[in-house]
Amino acid sequence: MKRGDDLRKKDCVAMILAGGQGSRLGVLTQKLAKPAVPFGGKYRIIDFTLSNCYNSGLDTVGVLTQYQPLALNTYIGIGGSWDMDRKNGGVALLPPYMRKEGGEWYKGTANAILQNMDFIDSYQPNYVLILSGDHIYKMDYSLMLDYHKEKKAEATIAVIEVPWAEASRFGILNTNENGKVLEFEEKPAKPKSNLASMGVYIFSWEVLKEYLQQDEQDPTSSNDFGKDINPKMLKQKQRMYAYPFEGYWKDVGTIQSLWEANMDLLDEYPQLDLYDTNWQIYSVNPNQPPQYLSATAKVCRSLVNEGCVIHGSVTRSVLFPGVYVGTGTTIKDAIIMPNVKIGSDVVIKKAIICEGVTIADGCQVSCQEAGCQQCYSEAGITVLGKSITGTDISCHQKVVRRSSKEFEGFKGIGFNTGEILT
Amino acid sequence: MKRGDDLRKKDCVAMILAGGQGSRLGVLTQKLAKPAVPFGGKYRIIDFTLSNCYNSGLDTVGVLTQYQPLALNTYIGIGGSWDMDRKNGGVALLPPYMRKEGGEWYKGTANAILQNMDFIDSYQPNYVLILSGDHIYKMDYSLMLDYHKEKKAEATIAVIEVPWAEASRFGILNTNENGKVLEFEEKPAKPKSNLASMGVYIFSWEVLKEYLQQDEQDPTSSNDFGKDINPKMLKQKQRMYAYPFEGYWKDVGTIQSLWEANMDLLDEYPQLDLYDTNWQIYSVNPNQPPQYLSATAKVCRSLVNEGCVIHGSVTRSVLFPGVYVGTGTTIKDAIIMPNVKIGSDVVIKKAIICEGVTIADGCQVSCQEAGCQQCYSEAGITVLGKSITGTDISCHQKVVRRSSKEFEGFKGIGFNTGEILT
Amino acid sequence: MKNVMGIINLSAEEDLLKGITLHRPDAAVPFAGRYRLIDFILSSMVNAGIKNISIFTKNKYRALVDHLQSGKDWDLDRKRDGLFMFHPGNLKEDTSIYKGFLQSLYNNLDYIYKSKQEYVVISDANLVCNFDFEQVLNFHLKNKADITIVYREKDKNKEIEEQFFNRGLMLDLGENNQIADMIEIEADFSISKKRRLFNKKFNKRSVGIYMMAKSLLLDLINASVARGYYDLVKDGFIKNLATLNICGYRHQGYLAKIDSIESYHQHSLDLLNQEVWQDLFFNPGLIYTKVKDGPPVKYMKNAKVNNSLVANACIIDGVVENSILFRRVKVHKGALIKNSIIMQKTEIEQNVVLENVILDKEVRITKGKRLKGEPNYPVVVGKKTVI
Amino acid sequence: MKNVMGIINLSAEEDLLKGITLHRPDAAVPFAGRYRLIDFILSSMVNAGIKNISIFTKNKYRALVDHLQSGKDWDLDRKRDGLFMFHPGNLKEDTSIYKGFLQSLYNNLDYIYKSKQEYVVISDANLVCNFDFEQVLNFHLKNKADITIVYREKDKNKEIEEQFFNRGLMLDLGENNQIADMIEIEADFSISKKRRLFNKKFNKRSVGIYMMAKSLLLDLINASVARGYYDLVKDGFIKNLATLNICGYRHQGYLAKIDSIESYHQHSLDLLNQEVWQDLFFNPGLIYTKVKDGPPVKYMKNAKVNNSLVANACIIDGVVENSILFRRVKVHKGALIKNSIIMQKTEIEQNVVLENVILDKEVRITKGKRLKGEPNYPVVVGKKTVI
Repeated sequence: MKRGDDLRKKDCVAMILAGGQGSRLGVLTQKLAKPAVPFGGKYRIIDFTLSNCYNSGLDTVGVLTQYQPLALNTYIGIGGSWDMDRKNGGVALLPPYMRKEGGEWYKGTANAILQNMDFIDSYQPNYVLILSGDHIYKMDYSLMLDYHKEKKAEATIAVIEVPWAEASRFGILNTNENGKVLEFEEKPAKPKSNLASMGVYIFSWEVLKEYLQQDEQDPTSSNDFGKDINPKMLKQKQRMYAYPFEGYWKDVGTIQSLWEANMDLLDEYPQLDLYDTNWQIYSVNPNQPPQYLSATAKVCRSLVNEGCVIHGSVTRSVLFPGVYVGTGTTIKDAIIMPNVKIGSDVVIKKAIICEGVTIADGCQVSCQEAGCQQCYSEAGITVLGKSITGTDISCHQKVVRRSSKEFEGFKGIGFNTGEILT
Repeated sequence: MKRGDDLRKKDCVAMILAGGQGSRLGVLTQKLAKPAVPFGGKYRIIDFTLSNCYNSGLDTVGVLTQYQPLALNTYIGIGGSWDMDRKNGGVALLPPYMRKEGGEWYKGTANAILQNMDFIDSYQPNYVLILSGDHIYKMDYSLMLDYHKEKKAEATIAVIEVPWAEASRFGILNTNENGKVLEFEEKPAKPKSNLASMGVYIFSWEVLKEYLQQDEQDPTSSNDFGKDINPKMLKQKQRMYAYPFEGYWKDVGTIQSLWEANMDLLDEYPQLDLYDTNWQIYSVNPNQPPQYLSATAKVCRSLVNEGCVIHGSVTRSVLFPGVYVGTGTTIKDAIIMPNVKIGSDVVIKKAIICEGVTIADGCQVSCQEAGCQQCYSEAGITVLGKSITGTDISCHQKVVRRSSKEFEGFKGIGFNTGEILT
Repeated sequence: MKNVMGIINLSAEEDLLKGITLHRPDAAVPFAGRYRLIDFILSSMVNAGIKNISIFTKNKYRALVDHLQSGKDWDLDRKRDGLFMFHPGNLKEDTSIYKGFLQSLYNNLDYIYKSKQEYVVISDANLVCNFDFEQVLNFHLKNKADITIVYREKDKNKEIEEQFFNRGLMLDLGENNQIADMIEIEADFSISKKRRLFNKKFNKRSVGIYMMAKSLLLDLINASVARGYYDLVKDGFIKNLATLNICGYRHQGYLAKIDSIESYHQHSLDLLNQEVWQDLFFNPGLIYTKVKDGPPVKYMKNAKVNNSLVANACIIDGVVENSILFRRVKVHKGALIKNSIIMQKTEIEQNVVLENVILDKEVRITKGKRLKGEPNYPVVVGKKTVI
Repeated sequence: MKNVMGIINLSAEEDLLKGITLHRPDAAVPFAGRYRLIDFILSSMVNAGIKNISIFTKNKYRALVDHLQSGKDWDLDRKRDGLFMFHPGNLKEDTSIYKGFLQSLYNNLDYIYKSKQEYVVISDANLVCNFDFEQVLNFHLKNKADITIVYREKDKNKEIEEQFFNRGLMLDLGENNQIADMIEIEADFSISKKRRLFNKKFNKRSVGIYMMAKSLLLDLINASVARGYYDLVKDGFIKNLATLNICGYRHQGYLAKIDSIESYHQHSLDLLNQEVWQDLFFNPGLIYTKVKDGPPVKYMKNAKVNNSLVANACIIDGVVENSILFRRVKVHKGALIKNSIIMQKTEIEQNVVLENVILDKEVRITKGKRLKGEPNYPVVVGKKTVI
């Protein structure tokens, strides 16, 4: 019965940390876990990590959830969209839970893994891959695993070269010429290297287990991989290597970086190619008819998804499914999330419009006052989380003044008023 | 766009309370939520409630989990086994979660529903059906919903006639001749009626919402339907009706009732018919070959599932998939859970043997000492949660003495030693 | 509509869409950027709550099997009922000759018998519409009809309408919605004869949707097949006109019957009317199809797209007008596409000019080439052609 | 085995199991209580990690399509690769005549070309075994074989073994596992001729599993079809024996080739040996089949079941010996069943006596009836018969 019994054994199990609140994304994550935030006209952020797993041949993935998981749970289900609805393995959603001794929330990234040791152990893996659910990149984890094995490492950390000028904003790893990690520096003032940790780790499971249990006993620990586990392992002379990754990689933890990552896709030849069928990014596919561009539409340098109807002008913007854009409307440098309905003669510049918002005719979304705290995010990006349907539009609503044109109220053809989000 | 937009609207949403620890089931629920406990040779307890939903035409079901949910999550997945992997609706697993304001565990049955109001609201239902995940019965909820509508009730509680002698063990409802509820009595010493609440409620959602919110403000409340919500509604003169149910119904919250409910299936014409294809109980189907009864086997008045190999004698017992019974072994009045391996010349009487346990040759599982606290449950049922492989068998291990025969250690044909469960 | 079963009939197909149906039945012809023809009637049935749907094919059904698979994308992968496909001649030996729709039904009589629904709706597969079957059932019950036939009345004078009313089953409607007489207009009737019949009284055309009690259908099948008759309309309906109460239900929303290359081309371009788009795809329900992974459409610097439908994963750097682009079409800089239908994975290189053309899947038009047809005679280019 | 694609060949089927294959191909014949024959080889491929599997059918494939559906129960419902079925004559017009396996492969050459795997394993469908394909691949690579043919050697003297070695492709194994010669023994050879061939040198029988590089298969297909040859073994292998390195791999575990009613009956009863049961169902992997909902078996007061296999949802109140009961069989009080195979949903009423019989699905044997066959000539009762 050798293989019959061994069926559940897996060489490597991936664990995706998807429980973070993502508070720096403000209204975007008010009712939504960060990994579930829409991205790139079609995807949710976690699609990239899940697709990387599938494309890397990993078929056993735990997703650790905690904050507002409903949308994420519904979205991921049993992983069919990423071909992970497998008999043996597949995707498991892992919320915190009650035990006989009571229950506790995930205290940190390391504690979240600790609380799910039983799950990992049931696959008797040799290795565990720890991933974040909020990075945009394409990476073949199987190559990193090969590297980990080849180096006979206990821990391997994926690193990317960042510009020297920015290195002080990252966790920096100093290595010897073989890639062996000698030192960690968290946001060093004077970085000795420009190799930044990507938050992608491979551990030999037996070794990691020990450290997790040790760490749990330490009352001063914040139970975090970057802050506690990895430094402790390094201190105790475990074999730790840096795996150099080349390619596009972006942490989309802030409004600005999220906006930038979307805009990056609009380059003529973007570094992250969504159209490459050899490393496809999978997602739940909406069921919408093809988009309709009317005789008055003008769309360029943009991504537009199915179900959109466009009468106006759209430049350097990303439109998710089911967006309606009225005649005379101008949209530039904007991200318009699913089912947003935009009336006629609206002006939108450098903004993120949240799912289901309705914008009445003649409104202007782009605050003119640079100092306005309500409308301006750090990066000068307006985030609109609420419909504009009335006449009482003020900065306080995170929305920006109407044009001088008479307000008429939005009447889309057959569209109902979107739900109010804020 | 009338129907296109209304797609998510549902007349009635079912919510199954599946978060209870079930501590009275002892070792059976140590690593398992009560609704996930195996039942009837094939099923898990929650299969009955889920199958009732499907057979009643309800396709939108929330399952509220909290205690040890991993097995339940893996088991239910997106509900394919109950044909509920639907595009619109289907099964959603609802663990407690963190919000912007922080998170809290489910404090009581009513609080669990309150915390998932957003989920229910997303279907804009007229009615909500509240169910328990730990009752064994077949019931057409659509008839109860018809009754609720017909009576124009705000709340309807399913009741079953219990023997007068036992009525004082239940929550009893006193009604007028039309079925209108006049009074609740929790375990009354002198019951005025023998109508016991089955823990199955239908509420008009808008009304329930108000009461849930009210109840949450009350610091003295235990946030429970039976203790708080229903009495409050009755006090405030909401229209509340009792829906009389006839048929088999059993709460399997104790070792004794669980054992009894299993034994009930072995009657020649059991009240609960598993073979009726008009109201089938669905479950996740194991993949095991047909059972093999050898030349020495003797099996009667029993339920035996696929993958079993039987050389011994089995009477009035329930055997789950993958059980091995050696030659010369006698099993009577027992429940043998999946993948239990039983050696030769073993005697098992009135016992529940937990999943994966191995019992060595010549052991006897049935304590002779009636007063022995370790081995006897309240009802004289031995629950064996741990393999017997060594020679140091004592009462302390919840296992009972070996026969006088020389101990030989169990060697099944090609079977590995089962995992130790404690 | 739990009490109704649906049957989709592909037997009438006669390769009317030559050129784009070489490898597929009409029902599997790509339409509207991401659909196949059968999606419309199948989704309409699903949206009406019909849960038991069978498809009776005639030939070349592999494309259809690939498209529908388990029916999951239409929510028809069910433990009870669901989607069934019946192919001719695979039940016993594959030597049997295809005799007609009633023979196919007869071969699978056990399925029809076992189905628990009381009513059955039978539909052709080549209808582009978002059809409300509930209204037909209500009409059927209210009129106590034995059979209800859905028809359209001529209401516009477009050329394409003319064609539509020049063939098929034409009805003469009497009082109380009852059909007084009907006649099948064959292709070889002279135009003057067709006109005469139309002007006289046969001025309503059946769209190919019929509703009746399942028991009646079983009677019609058994009675006809026993006599060696295999045509539902001629043998089942027309011969029983005297004894059955056959009613006509008028369909008023958008409906196109795709039965020629010209009607395919014209009705595709119908969708560029936003009202038709809205009606067809959202009202009363959504149209489902096999989902495919693919990124959004990318509009490049030089893109200029007007009055067009574009499906996902296209990359466009050229000019597109009054056209329909299926998934993964690439339009390079300087290319101009007008009044055309461009199917999946086609590549249009720089400075190509296309007008009134239909390109099948995976075609490649190399730099600078020009193709031009007429609206009533579009140029059709077969699958995988390189020009 | 990510680098291997699997092809299951149903073309050789010749209705050897008359009586239980009227409505199904051999591959879809029920076996071992809850399986169909094809489950064994299909599961073996899946367990070896083969993810791209195609099935080339010949006729009557509806039962097979119903059984396999999307391949979900074998974990083959995949976004990339997965399960493919190719039926004869549905690609172009359905008038084409079935010419042979190579023709079927040739008709679907694009699928084989497009598949990304480097090696291909081809297997017949009527093999009952839990086959370890990884060992064959290792053997193939180690021996630098062009083609590897899996064979069995005669190792027992049972009657059934005799039959097994009296037909099919017989091999003469030379040095270094290389096949020196092979011959297809036809049914019409005289017994003495068969014996002579066997005793001489052709004493190993191919079980019908072949491994080779995909590129070689493509060459063999193209070369043969171009010359009008359509048989893989005769035209592809035997004719190229001189130029190719064809090796023989000896299979040693349990393997039964079901090619007659007697072998079906006998090999079914093989499973009553617990060692065979254990080997076949667990080693090296599990055998998958279409899952069905059903309660456990219920043994009533008078049940006495010995040396038998019983599938779920049976209700037994009678005596059963040396038999195999499929799902949902009911055995009433006083009934006696011996050495028999009782398929799904069959009902055996009171005081019935059955010995050496095979009852197809949904048969009903009424009170007190008796049926008796011989071990080498079992009585076969067709589907839905009432006796």
